[in-house]
Amino acid sequence: MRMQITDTAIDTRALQDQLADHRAGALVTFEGWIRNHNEGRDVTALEYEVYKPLAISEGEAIIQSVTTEIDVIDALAVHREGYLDLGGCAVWVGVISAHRDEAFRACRRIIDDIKVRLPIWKKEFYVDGDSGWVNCERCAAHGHEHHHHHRS
Amino acid sequence: MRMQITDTAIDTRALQDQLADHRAGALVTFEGWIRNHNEGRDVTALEYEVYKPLAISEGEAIIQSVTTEIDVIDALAVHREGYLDLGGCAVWVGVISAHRDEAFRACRRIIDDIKVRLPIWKKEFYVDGDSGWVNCERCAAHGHEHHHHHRS
Amino acid sequence: MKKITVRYFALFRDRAGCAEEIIETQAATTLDLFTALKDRHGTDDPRGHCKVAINDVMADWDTPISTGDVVLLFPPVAGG
Amino acid sequence: MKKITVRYFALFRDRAGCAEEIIETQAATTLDLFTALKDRHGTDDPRGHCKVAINDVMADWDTPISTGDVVLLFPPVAGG
Repeated sequence: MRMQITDTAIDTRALQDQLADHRAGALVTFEGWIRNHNEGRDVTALEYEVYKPLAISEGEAIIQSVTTEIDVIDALAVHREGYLDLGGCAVWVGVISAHRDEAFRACRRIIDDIKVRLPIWKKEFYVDGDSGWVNCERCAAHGHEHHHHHRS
Repeated sequence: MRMQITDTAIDTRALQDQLADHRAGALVTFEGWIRNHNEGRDVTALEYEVYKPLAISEGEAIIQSVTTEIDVIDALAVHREGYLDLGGCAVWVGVISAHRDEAFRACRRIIDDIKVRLPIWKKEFYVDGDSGWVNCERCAAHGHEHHHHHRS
Repeated sequence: MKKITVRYFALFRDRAGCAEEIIETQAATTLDLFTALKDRHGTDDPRGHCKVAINDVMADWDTPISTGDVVLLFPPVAGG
Repeated sequence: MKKITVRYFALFRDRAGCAEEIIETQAATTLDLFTALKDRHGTDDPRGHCKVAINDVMADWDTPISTGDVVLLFPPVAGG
């Protein structure tokens, strides 16, 4: 399985070891980290909700599609679910190829697609005690919001 | 120092730890690995010769220039010298930024510039016992070659 | 009337106050169903930012629904 | 005559059979020097693929050289 969802810390070293291949001349990795601010608010922590069956199948489809289209050797991706502190690794993508251009392009494509296609939601917790689902401001059509929502 | 030259194995974990920063949302890394073929020849090992004073100053200048031009938080690069076996890591570049686009672009620029600007040479060792300096075919102007040279 | 299992995620679950419910509906498509449930999930028009799946397969907003389907309503995703 | 220390790297060192030598030359620029030494490093024209440095600072092929300079002759680089 090239797309994984985990509720424990992502072990990037173990993932890189899985990608070791003597045909590969390039490894490009992306890590998404929990940063201390988003859209002007101070963030203290984050919780990811993941619908695993479809997150995995969509992720596999993305990796299959990108690695078919771009000449790479292999690719892996892992996304966290659950609660993460500041600095925590939320997502990791690694791609190996013979030459670096393909690994850079494929890694970028995979993380871009993961962010828009996988059924994953994040709730941010703020310094002021408030919290909110990211990206949900467009859903506030009825004005009966109980949560803070904002663009991210 | 953000550009380092080392004659021992590159410790990518320690490098990533150096880059930890709560303002960062993205880490992009590039690793160059010794692969088992180059231009149709079977490679068994590789030796890097590095002129350290200028490799370091050129690398620092590259990182300074790229991190000034592109809005990233920090960047580090390490290049090996000496003998490497197949699968070994020859070069590592890591860039952190608030958002992923900048980290991808800066990482790509840094490795591209490292490859063309740093005074580093590599000698490949082949399965058939031959060896050759990579990229030196253009220097064979006098026909008094003792080594095998080829395009890479 | 069709008997449909609806599952709400993230913000939609918070608003609906439940993760799953079984409803009877005359809705022909996923969009009809979404609109019929707007007092539950609180959103007028899902097109362009919300997603829907039927029986664990991604669907479109004009996909027909049938009795027995499990319809998953996804607010805007935010992975990564 | 200028007294110049020339350092050869990688392929150039292999060809010259030494890493460094002190020479006396009337060469005005790095290119003149390179050309005067072509039986040592084995290359006619360095422009476009070889590099040169003077006293640990990168130089161009039209940079003047002076007595006491340490001139570094770099064959095509291949890092990464």
